Amino acid sequence: MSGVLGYSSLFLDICVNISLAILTVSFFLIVVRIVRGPTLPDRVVALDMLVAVGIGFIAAIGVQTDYFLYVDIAIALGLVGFLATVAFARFVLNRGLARDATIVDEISQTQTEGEGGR
Amino acid sequence: MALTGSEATVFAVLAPFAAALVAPALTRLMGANAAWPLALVPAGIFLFFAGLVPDVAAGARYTPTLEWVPSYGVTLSFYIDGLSTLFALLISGIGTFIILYAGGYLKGHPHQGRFLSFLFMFMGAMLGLVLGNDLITLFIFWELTSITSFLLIGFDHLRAASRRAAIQALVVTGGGGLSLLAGFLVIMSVTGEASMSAVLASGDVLREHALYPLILLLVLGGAFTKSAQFPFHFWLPNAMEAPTPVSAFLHSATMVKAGVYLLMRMHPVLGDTVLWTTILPLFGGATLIVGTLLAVRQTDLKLMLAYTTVASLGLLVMLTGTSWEKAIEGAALYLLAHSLFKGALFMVAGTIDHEAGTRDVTRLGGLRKAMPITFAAACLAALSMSGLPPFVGFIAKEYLYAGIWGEGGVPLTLTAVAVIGNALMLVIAAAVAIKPFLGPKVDTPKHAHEGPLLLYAGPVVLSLTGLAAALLAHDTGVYFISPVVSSILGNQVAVDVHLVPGYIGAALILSVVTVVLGIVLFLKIDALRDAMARLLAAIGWGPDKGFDQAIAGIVAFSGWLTRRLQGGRMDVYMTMTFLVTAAALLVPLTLTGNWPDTLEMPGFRFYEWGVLAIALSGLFAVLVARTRLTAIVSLGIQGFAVALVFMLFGAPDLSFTQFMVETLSVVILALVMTRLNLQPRDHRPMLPRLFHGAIALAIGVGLAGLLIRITQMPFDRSLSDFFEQYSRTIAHGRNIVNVILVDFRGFDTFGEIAVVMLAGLCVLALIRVRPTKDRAAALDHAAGDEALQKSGEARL
Amino acid sequence: MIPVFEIAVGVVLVVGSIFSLIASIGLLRLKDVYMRMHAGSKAGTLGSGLMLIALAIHAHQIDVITRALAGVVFFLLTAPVAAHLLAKAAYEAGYRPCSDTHIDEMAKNDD
Amino acid sequence: MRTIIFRTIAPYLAALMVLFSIFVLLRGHNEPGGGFIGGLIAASAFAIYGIACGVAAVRRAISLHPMSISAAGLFVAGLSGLPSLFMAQPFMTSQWWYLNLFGVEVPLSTPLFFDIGVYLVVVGSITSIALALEERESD
Amino acid sequence: MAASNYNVDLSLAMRMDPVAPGDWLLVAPLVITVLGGALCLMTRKNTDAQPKVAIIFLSLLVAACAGLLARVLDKGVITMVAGNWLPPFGIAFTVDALGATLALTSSVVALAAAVYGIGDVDSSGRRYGFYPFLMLLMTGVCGAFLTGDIFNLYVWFEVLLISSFGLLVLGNERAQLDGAVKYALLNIIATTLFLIATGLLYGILGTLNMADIAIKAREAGLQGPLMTVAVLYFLAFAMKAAAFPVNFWLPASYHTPRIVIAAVFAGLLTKVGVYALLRIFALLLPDARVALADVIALVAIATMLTGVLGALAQTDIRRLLGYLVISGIGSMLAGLAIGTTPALAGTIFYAVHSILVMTALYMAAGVMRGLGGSYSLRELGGLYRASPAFAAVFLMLGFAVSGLPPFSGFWPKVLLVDAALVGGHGWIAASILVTGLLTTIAMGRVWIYAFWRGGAEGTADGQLTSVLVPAPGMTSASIWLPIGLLLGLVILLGVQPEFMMQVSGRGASTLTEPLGYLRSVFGGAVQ
Amino acid sequence: MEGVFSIVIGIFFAVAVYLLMSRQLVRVLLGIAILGNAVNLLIFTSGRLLREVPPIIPEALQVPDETIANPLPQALILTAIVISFSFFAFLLVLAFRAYQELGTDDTSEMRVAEPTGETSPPQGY
Amino acid sequence: MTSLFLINILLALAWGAVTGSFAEVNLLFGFLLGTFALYIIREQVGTSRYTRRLWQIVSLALLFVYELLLSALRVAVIVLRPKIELKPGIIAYPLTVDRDFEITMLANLITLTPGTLSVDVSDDRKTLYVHCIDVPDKQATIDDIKNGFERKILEAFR
Ligand code: NA
Ligand code: NA
Repeated sequence: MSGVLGYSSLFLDICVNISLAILTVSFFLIVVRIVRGPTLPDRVVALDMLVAVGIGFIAAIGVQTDYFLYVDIAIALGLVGFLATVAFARFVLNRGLARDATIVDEISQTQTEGEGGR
Repeated sequence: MALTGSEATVFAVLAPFAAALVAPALTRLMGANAAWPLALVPAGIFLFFAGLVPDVAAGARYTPTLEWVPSYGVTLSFYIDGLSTLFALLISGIGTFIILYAGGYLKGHPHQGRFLSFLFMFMGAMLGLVLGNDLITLFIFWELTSITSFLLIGFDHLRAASRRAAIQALVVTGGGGLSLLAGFLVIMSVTGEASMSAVLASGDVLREHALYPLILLLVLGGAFTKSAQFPFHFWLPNAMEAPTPVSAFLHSATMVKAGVYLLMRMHPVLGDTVLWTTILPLFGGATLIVGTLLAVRQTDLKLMLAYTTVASLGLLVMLTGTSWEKAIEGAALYLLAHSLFKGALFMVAGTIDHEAGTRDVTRLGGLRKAMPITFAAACLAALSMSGLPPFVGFIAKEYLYAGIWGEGGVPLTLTAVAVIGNALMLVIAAAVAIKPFLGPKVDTPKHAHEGPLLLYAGPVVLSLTGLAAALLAHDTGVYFISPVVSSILGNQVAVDVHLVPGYIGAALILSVVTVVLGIVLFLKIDALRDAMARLLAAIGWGPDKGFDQAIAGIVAFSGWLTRRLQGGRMDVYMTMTFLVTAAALLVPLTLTGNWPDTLEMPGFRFYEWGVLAIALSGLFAVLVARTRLTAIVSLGIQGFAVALVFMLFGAPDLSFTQFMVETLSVVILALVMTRLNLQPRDHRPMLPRLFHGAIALAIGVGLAGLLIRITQMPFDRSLSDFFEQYSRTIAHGRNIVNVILVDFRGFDTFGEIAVVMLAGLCVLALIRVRPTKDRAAALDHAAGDEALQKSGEARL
Repeated sequence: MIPVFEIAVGVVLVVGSIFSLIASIGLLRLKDVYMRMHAGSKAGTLGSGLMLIALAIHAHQIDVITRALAGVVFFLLTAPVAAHLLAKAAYEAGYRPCSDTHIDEMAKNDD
Repeated sequence: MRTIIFRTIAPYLAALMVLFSIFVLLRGHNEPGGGFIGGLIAASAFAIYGIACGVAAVRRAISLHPMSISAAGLFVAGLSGLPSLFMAQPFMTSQWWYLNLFGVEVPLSTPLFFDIGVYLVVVGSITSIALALEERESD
Repeated sequence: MAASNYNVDLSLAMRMDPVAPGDWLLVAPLVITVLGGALCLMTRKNTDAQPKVAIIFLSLLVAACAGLLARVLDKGVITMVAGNWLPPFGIAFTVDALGATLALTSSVVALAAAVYGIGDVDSSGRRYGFYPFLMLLMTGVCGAFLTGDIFNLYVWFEVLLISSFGLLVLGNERAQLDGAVKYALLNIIATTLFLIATGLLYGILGTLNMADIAIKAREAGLQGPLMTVAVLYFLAFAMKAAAFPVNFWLPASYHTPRIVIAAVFAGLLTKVGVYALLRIFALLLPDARVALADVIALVAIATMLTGVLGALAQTDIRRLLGYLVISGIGSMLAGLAIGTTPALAGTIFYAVHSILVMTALYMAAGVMRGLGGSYSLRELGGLYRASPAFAAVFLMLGFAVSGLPPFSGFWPKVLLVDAALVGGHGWIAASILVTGLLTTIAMGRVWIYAFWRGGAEGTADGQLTSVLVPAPGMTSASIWLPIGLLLGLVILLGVQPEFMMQVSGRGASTLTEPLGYLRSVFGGAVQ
Repeated sequence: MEGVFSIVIGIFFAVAVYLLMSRQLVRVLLGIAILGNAVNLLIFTSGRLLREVPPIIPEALQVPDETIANPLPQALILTAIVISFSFFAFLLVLAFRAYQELGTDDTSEMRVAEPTGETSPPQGY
Repeated sequence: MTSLFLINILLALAWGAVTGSFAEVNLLFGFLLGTFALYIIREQVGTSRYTRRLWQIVSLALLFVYELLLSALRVAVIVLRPKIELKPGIIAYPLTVDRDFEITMLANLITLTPGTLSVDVSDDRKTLYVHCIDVPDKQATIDDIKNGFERKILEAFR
């Protein structure tokens, strides 16, 4: 019994580390998207993703440390993450309607490049 | 404090201030006639001090004292001896007639009450100055004379010349006052005494102290400016912008003598050194010559008198500066004489101006018939000024010649200076007192006739006093001159004063020479005047002009400097601030040798490295963002990473809050940015970019180094141990951080929520309150933006 | 701690994180913002939801489980709304789908 | 952003968030949370509600002016420090009362009231900021 | 205190003896202003009631501060720890003569401003927080003066800072917003530096209580990084105090808000910075003060001179006054540079004087605007004829700020020059004196242009051209009472300075001989 | 651990300061936000670091039985975060209003309070 | 409906307050108790359908999860392909449902459906614009939705 217990704990430990590693990689991919853009909505989508992955990260850390109080943090992050996305959506919309120079630039650039950008 | 005897001095000093309060109301009530009851105040003061004269002459010294600022050792104390008594008598005595004269001179003037009030304040200040024993008290009255004379000189304030003269007097005498303050403070610290009487008793302490030159220079700075010594003489003639009663009082009899008073007062402890006997005669002599020469050049009666006042002050300083007993006797006599004749002559000049409408000597003549009493008074005063018998001016001149001549050597120069000066003085006396009255009648702007009693009472009494003082020479000597000389010399002496010289000595010969020279010069006065005018034109510059240039220079310089320092550009302010910050970090770190020398490699887990790397890449993203919109979105990354850091290092509450706050910051940023219409690109030229980068790097390096150094030191965790110990056991909370927030350190939170509330209110005030004007233009700018957004909202 | 639960937690965690990774890759590889939203709102939400469930299983406490489940429900509720708002905003702001997009029926009644 | 989709779902979200915020407030003394975080969550709820359904709806929902709520919070927090005056103890010394409600012991304490004050201040202030930014001119 | 279910010796964590009701005066200023401010805000729509509420509460504040000062003079330094936790664990409020005096002076100024605000602040200004801002500004100011905890000091700094932001932008005129941007950003940098230094200090000493810091810093010496932290503190508070060369924020903003607000700012804000410098460098880190004495002296001299020269360069009276505020800060720093008890007493006296006179001068500037229609020295004129009484008021204030007797500015100047000369700091003494002279020139220029001259620039000699139509309300008691009150104090301090001398001396000696302060916090065991 | 943290914090400060010296108000505000984080991390590190042991006493205990993360800096930072958040919100809105009224977010063009080309002070008497 | 839900929540809170524990289990218990209470008084307040609705909401939530799982897998398949060749498009979907709640439900479900994302609802609420990550045949996609989610929603809520 204790042997199985030991192995399962080790398995969990490895799994947590694997998932933390994967999430760290995800973080970097998302950051790359935020830096590269090329458009404002792209960055906002990436930021939204960052929050989602962050929630996963918190959960993984919670499993690793046995501190379950991190659940609340994850929930709160989800809540305000949504609010942020909403606010950014509004932001994009209003700036676009106001013909913001930055956004106009971005749109004309993506059009000349012929695609949404890479 | 008794109402009689020396103890009542404080009332004598404060009485004029009380009168100053009453004067405006009384004047409103009684008009010009208010001068009569008001004059009772100085008259009473005069009588009070007159009552002290016999005792003082007998050698009595009084130091009536009142507690004032005990914790700083300042008392309201007065020093009554021969010198201060004579001054007090002159101030109150002449003051009585000045008040009367002012009543007549400014009759019907809408601000006569205010004027009298100023005069009284000045009188009180002057009394406090000459009587002051405590050095700080003395200084306060000293400055008060500057302040009140500022108001008096600028009385005719609609004229630029008055304003200029007033501020000039304030700046010159006030500036000198600051020098005097420093001098007094050094004297106090050197002697350990706070009162004049105690300092005077300190003997050679000051003279032998290493700081003596400094002390002397500081005191002279005060005395020379106040007494208009060359090259600070220029403010005095300009002060003639003041109404004539002021000129008569301040600029002849009293205030300008404050400097002389101070020199005489401190002679026992500061005088009779090489420095003293070099500087004072030098400047005094120069002032005498400059003053008389400039006086000759004038045609305005008041200006002529003013310059002779300068000259007389120079003479007094010169005499005091010799430290010779005989010369000082002469100085004492001349002090008395000058006050009497100059006060009288100024009033005469004022009366002429008042009655004839002009003070220009070239436009006056033949007034003797129209103004006989004034003419008589003028003659008497002028004779005294000319140093002719039987007036006190004559005695003074005899004594001072005797004083200088008697010593031989260098005095030859001084004697020459004195003779020339006195001769020119005679010229002026003749020009002022005789020229307007004699000769054919000249048409004047106003039809001249004798002024009222209020106007001629002063000149008559003062000039007669000059005569009486000479006729009663012996008593003058016993009651006034001997006590004064005793004070100046610091030991009891008896001066025997005679109207008729008991010898045919050098002094008499010099007097004769003076008179002859004077008459010759008077006959050549026009030529002399032209010569002076040409000379001055050739020089083309003087301290008076220099004053204007100095003020203009200071103002222009300050404008230039301030525009450099406060250029109005925020980025420059920031850069400067951070430059200083960088220095504040790097310099002490380097000087105290506190840069860390080791850096241990931490056992971070890979995801911890990862989170730090994300934080840095977030910073990088903000830095490289080409548009502000991109930068804003990128800002989220580092805040997010910081929250993860808090979570990984045992701070769930922090992490919680950081997530919330960071997101809400971005939300508010987005809500705000929604309405900003920005130009996309950020242009910062390369050079500033490098410069800013260097500063930023320096601050980063400094703080990092400091933090590494600090965290390498052992740490005292006792506060947190306490919190851990009692968080649950006493404060009933398992979340220690929260218990700290609401209990252990609840006060911080108290302030913190006040900040939160205020921030909300600030934002409300910012958004809701709209400016009253300039609004349309500003709104125009944002209007297109707003309109588009409104249409956008409708569609959502 | 029952070993089955530990293994389940481990598996769910890894699966969840893999979904997150896929979403991130999608975010990086897909061509325009609308397509990237597909990745984020589906794989991303699922990934974080699964991991939160893993934590709930691991916690073994009913209050944590209910909270974690409430959190998951919340994400499911918000994710599509967020995607919708963002897509709509991007479109109305003028960002057009990439050139591969062969149908755009929103463009027709745009004006 | 008054799309049907958002407008329909926002009230539920907001209600849930307010509930969650109160939960976070009340357990703050023992677990992560407390008045500040709770207040922020509640303010976020009102922000979402406001963005979706308009500022007027939020104002109706909270009926008081948010700054008044904030001020009331500060007032409550200030008052919570005063009871110790009557116990000859310094300002803000915590006082605990154990009320018996229907057989259940409910601990009430001045730190709790203080934390509630914090909560109200934060809700009021942040909501006020969000609403002020949301709406244009008029009051 | 409820019974604990865990056996714990309460006396190890808390003070067990009852607290005298009089000690509650320590926190009374905060409680009064916070509750009053909250009350004002809760009734913010009732714009007529607000001034009354504010004046009642601020009068209470003045009474509380006066009572506190009396108690301190009677009993020496007193301490109260919020929450009853033993120091250094709880936040101690420790008040000595320095803190109590400054709190009292500030509260008088606030009361004056509240009264002046009746006429100067319109209903929109009231509705959007003038009175709550003013009262909570006083919370911050009093909290800063009274607290004995360095982090708590930071919190009160922030309270007063955010209140000042609110006051500064009230009205939203374009210049206000421009000024506020600079004011806010630079001040936030300053408080951030303060916070950085405090965090680092905690990292070094492991404590936040001021008395505890004083003890531990004396043990630690300056060998380690403490010196650098001290320099950071100096920079932070020098910025707050608007010392050269980090005072950009003040001239950029002080002339922009409503005049009553500028008056409060001129009186209070910079002095809190000076107070913090005194507290930190005289009490907490005296070794650092000695090490930095020359730097402080240099900063002091530069501040004095650049300040007064700045004043000479101005056309706008408000900006001129702003530079005079800066110049005064230089004089106060001079006392810190000298560092002896008399010098510090001079600084304290000067601070009190400066609070009163600068506030009164700004209020007077408001009257000048009301009478003459402008703040510009080019456009003003004829005020002497327009209102001789006001002219007298202004003249006295002008002499007071120039340090001339018999007004409040004279005594601190004498104290400082005296201390400088005794301490061998000739340059400081000379600078103070020269600054006094230049200030006289600056104020003299204001006087001759705005008051004596017959009208605006270019008025013919001897002519009275300005047509003076006083703005409405210029005769109301709400304008004259506060100015009269402040002027009365300015004169009183000049004519009867003994009380202030004693108090300053007490405050200064607590700084230089801190045993009483330390014992008040930790009891008699402190050596 | 603290050493590496310190370097990261140094970079935070450097970036914040660099942004603060910018002429665009928006970037300055971003600098303020980063500066706040930098300071919080500095205080956090200054109180020494400890991995993963939150200062929360387990249900079963009265006092912690192991070394826990230093709670005091956390409480200080919480206060600081709240304050800097409040200030940030204010600054944002201030920048917005300044932009509205002054028509720019370039601080070097904000010259209403201190106008360019100020005339020299009055001279004469 | 909404008001009843809020009343139910209030009841749950009241329960929490009364029992002195705001632990979520307790609140959940309180919520259930409240539901029961509302069920008891259904005749007075007309809550007969409330409890049934509640169950349908829960079942729809489960549907969400299921669709989400499928969708995520689909995305995974797409993005992990070495070369991504897609024919994305935005199509106009004619709505049958017309109530806010139903439209919202449908839109959200569509977003979580493989390869589709609701972009907007037309002002007249007749059209739902859907972005499809790969839409070789427009009508097939529309039919999928018509017969899938929309029908289920109509069944559940009508
Ligand atoms: Na989300
Ligand atoms: Na999502």
